[in-house]
Amino acid sequence: MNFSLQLLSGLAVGCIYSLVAVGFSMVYRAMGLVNFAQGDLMMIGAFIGYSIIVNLPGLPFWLVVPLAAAITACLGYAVAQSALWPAMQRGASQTYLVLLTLGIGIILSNGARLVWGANPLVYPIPLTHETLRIWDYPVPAVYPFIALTMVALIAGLNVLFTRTWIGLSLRAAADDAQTASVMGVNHRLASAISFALAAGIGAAAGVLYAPITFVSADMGMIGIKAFAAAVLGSLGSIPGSVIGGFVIGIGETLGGQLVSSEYQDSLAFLLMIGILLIKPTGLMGRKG
Amino acid sequence: MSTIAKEAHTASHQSTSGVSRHRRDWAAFAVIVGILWCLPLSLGGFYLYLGLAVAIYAISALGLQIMVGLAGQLSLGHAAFMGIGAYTSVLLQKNAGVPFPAALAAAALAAAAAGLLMAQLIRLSGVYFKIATFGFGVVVHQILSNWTALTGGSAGVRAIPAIGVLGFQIETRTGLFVCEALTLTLLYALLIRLSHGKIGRAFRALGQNEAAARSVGIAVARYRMMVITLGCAIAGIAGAYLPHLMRFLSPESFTWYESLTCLIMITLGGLGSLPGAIIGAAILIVAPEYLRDFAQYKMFAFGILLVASMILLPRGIAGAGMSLSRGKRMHAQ
Amino acid sequence: MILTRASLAATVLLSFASSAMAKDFPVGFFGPLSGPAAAYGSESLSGAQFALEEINAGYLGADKIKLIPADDTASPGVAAQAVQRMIDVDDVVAVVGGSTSAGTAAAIEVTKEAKVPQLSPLAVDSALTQARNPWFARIAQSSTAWAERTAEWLKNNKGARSAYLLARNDNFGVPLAEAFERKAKEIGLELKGRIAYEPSSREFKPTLASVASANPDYLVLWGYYTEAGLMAKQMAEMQIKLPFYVGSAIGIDQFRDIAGPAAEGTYGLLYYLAGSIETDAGKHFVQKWNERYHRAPTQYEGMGYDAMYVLAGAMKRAAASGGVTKQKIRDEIFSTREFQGATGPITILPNGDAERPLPMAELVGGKVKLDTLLH
Amino acid sequence: MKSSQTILTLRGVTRRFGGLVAVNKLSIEVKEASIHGLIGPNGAGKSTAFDLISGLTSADAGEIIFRGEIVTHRAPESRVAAGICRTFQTPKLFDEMSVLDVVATGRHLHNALGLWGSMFSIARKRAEEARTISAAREFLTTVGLGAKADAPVADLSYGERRLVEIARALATEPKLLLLDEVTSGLNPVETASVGELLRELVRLGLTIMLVEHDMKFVMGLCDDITVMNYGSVIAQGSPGEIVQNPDVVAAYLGSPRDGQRSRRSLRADAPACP
Repeated sequence: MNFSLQLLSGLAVGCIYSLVAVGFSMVYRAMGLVNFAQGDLMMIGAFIGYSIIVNLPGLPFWLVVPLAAAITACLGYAVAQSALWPAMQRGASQTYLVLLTLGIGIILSNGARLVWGANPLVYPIPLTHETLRIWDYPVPAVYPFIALTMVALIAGLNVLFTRTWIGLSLRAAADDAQTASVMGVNHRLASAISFALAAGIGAAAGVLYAPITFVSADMGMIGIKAFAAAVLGSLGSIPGSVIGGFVIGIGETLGGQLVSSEYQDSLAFLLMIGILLIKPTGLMGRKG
Repeated sequence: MSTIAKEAHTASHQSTSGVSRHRRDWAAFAVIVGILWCLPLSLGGFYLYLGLAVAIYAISALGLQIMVGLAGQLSLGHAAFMGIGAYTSVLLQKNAGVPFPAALAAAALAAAAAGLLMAQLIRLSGVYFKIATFGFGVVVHQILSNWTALTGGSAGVRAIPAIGVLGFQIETRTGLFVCEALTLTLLYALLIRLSHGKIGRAFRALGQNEAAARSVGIAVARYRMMVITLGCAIAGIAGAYLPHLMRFLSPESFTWYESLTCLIMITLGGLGSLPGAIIGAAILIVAPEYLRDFAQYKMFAFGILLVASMILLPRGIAGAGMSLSRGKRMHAQ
Repeated sequence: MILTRASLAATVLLSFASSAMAKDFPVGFFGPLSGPAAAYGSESLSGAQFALEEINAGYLGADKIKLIPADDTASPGVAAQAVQRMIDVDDVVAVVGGSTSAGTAAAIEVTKEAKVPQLSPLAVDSALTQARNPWFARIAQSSTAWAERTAEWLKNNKGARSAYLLARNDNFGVPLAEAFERKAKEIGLELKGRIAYEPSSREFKPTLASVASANPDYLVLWGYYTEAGLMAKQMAEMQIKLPFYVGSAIGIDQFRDIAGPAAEGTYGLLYYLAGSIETDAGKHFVQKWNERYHRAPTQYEGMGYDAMYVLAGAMKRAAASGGVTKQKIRDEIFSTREFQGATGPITILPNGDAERPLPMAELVGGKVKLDTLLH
Repeated sequence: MKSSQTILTLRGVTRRFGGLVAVNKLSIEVKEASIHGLIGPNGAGKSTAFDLISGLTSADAGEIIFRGEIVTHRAPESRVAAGICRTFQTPKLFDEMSVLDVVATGRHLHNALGLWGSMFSIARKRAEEARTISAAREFLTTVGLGAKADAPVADLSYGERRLVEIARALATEPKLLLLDEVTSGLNPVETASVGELLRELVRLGLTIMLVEHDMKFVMGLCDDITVMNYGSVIAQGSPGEIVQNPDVVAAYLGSPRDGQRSRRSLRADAPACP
């Protein structure tokens, strides 16, 4: 009983890590960029979700998620167009780009603290504290939302990447920017759209995570663990990111009990370093 | 008219490289070291305290600068190595009665060894290295907090002994400052010398294009190890001074935020510039003291400062200063 | 011309003379005003400022206190630097602070060196008063006292036979857990287990599962309100029903928000609970605060208020017995006996710790209800 | 040419990427002080061959012998020390250095001072640095860019970047110079002067290997040519023999029917479309 409950919450947290990790991977593929602001975009999404709930009481939760995601995606689009693209066009080094995204992350998290305050916020909706009973198991009411969103987003991304012209050009741009530009794809637009999509997915993860815990400006630190998830599942691989998220989510939940809760924070990174030592390109890496 | 323009042209070119670049670096050295020695000592009091803090973070930033700015090895766990240096030095002085100079050397060695371990253990390149350095920082912080028997755990270490050099006990702030400023001056000079020769060029080549560096015979893996070890050793030296300033040592001084602050210092000052690292450290330590009323905006302002300086001054304050002085010289001609 | 110069000189002299009669004493305040721990610093600061308005309206005669606040972001390095600056630049006669144990631990080394009296409203780590700094005192209960009262109350008032201990792994949680464990052994309260968790943890289900399988009478937590809230919530999700002691978290709104209905029935020993102090000073404070803010003061606001008053009281006595010097202020702080504060009568012990009544409370119907006032 | 001693031998060198065989049993002999061209359509494995010779990738099978020594699995830096140096398809310089500094990096292996030496031995360091700088200036002058020594790399034109890259490679004092598409992006005048330069270098005893798409340039310059297609050698010989080789005409220049298309790809190096 307890074991399956823990497994379930490991899966739920794993879903959150997965979604943020997918965002990391998308941006990495489309722009060759390690986006350290991804976790902070998730945090902003969660805060925007809070403002939506407070200002539009009665709006069903399944509408709050896409709405917050859309608003955050717009923010992501603006960030990509105004700050990241000029630097990339100048051919700035990886170091420079990583520092730039770190800076954007600092602005987002401390800006959020100024806008929404330093105290943690809790979504004032019943969902936050409700528990469902599924086959006699108590399940927090938000878990079905997480599972549904996860499935919908992964399916949606799959359709987007394989069936639509946007996805095809994004993939082309991601695989070979030069070829893509010959083929007439606007790399700048493709990059910005990828970044915006990643921000939106991150925001969805933030809104879904909020009812499990609370929203606070330092929530972006979850993003760093999600980054470990993306890396251990092979950065740039969408299925790899999903698997990586589950590995870290479940690993933390079960590992925290097996090892020692004092070192729970290190666990994600030790898992990552361990897996990379065995398989240097991650679980789903193509080259061995 | 045309000859003047031509002269101006060659002058501007000469200032960008070769012997005159060396001269320029030493001129910057003279100015910065001059300010370092004169300002805090003559103003005294709290300015001396600020000078102590600036000197420590300037040393640490220099170490990070050669790693990140020069050789392109982005480390997100720099504070961890300061922590290793701080604990090594304090525990040796306190528990084994080791004199400060030896403890300082041990701090540098311990941090260098940890850096080497990180670089060896995580023999990863690019993206993987970056996230691994972050993870390393987290792990070190957790060890410092949890290995209570050795480090005193999260309660920290107090009653830090005074620095003893050759039998003298340095108990005044001035004395401590002289030690720190000497260390900083010496390290800065050595790093300038290093940056001018073969090794410095190899570091820069490694940071700017790894494949090209390899193509001219630079043993990339070896130089990467070298620069990481060196950068971490310098962080260890900075760390060894920190508890003597604060008279207290706690793992909370070596968190991710401290690592981030060091990164902001070198970026704001100018990636790849040694004087930039020192200027950046001075700004990030001193500025908040004069903006105390806006304390809650501090990190927000740092973020804005970081992004704005990267977009507007890609070469940082040091780079902007250099091109400004070059422009002036052209006008003067 | 000469005349005007002379009159100018006279004015200057006069202003000097008047300032010699009525002095502005600079007093420093530090605590986290930004960052995740901001609530502790900013609430105790607003309590201190509230007290200051009353004090500057004649409590010290013509003298006034000028409060110089600084943000330490709960970081030891920043705290040390901020306090150093107050002493060096602002020449403060005393320092009120800090609000977290880590920041305070760094600051006491500075005040010790500079020989400036320091009075902390909130820091509880018992190591602070064992650091042999004769200049440091606090009105907050030491972690030892806090944990011991709790253990005794569990055993004697609640008839508990066993407890399980969870502690935030930092110098707030660990000393409390250690003191609790010692006392529990002494009075024969069985400890079924003790787990320290990382301050950034948000997933406690594995830990709570271990707790549940040990089946203690009480679960005792020494941690921050965010963790307390999440634990209560996750226990409810896992359908673990255990009496839960959460320390001072019970008095914090965000704890109740995060835990939701699961907060009901939790216990906590607070720094201070508005309405629990029946003295004149206690009633006066709550009434005045209500008039101004239309709500009851929080525990940290109460502590900030009293810290300011204990210091002002010491300064008043110092002024009466010769002069307000740092040494004198220090001596008078340490001779504080039964000072009638808003949070109860306060006595400062020779080692700098305080004796003060502590309210044990229970959350009933969403309201914090006094269970017992522990003396 | 007067010397016909072999300086580089490739024997059955193979390199696979996953299922793809990028280079298949490649065997080449390069004569000392000659210019050897390596040509073939896109994806023929020419650049991989250069990577194998310079050590940027390692061979799965076969042997690479340079001046009598087996270097198949040596690290790139040790091959530079042995005398192999290369340039890249798109010039890879150090974008934040001055031109002179870029060329000075080529002197890396000719300098002896290590970490401690660079910091502590003042006189030796000064002498070494002076030698390095004057040597770098000399090599810059060789490629005709002496006047640009102090310019930042960022200010250079594309053609100048190529020349700086060559100067940097020359500064390592190689015995064998590998030039990857040295004329692409150059105008006819620049191409001609590069041709002149290469001839002069060979006259001084250097051996050069070229990967090239400009057929006129290759045919006019090379002593020997190896033609690759799909990772394998399809022809080897003098320019005269290559032009008349029917396999080359069929595979590389394309059959007369679709000659138009292939000829274009041969010159302009259009991107490989899937």
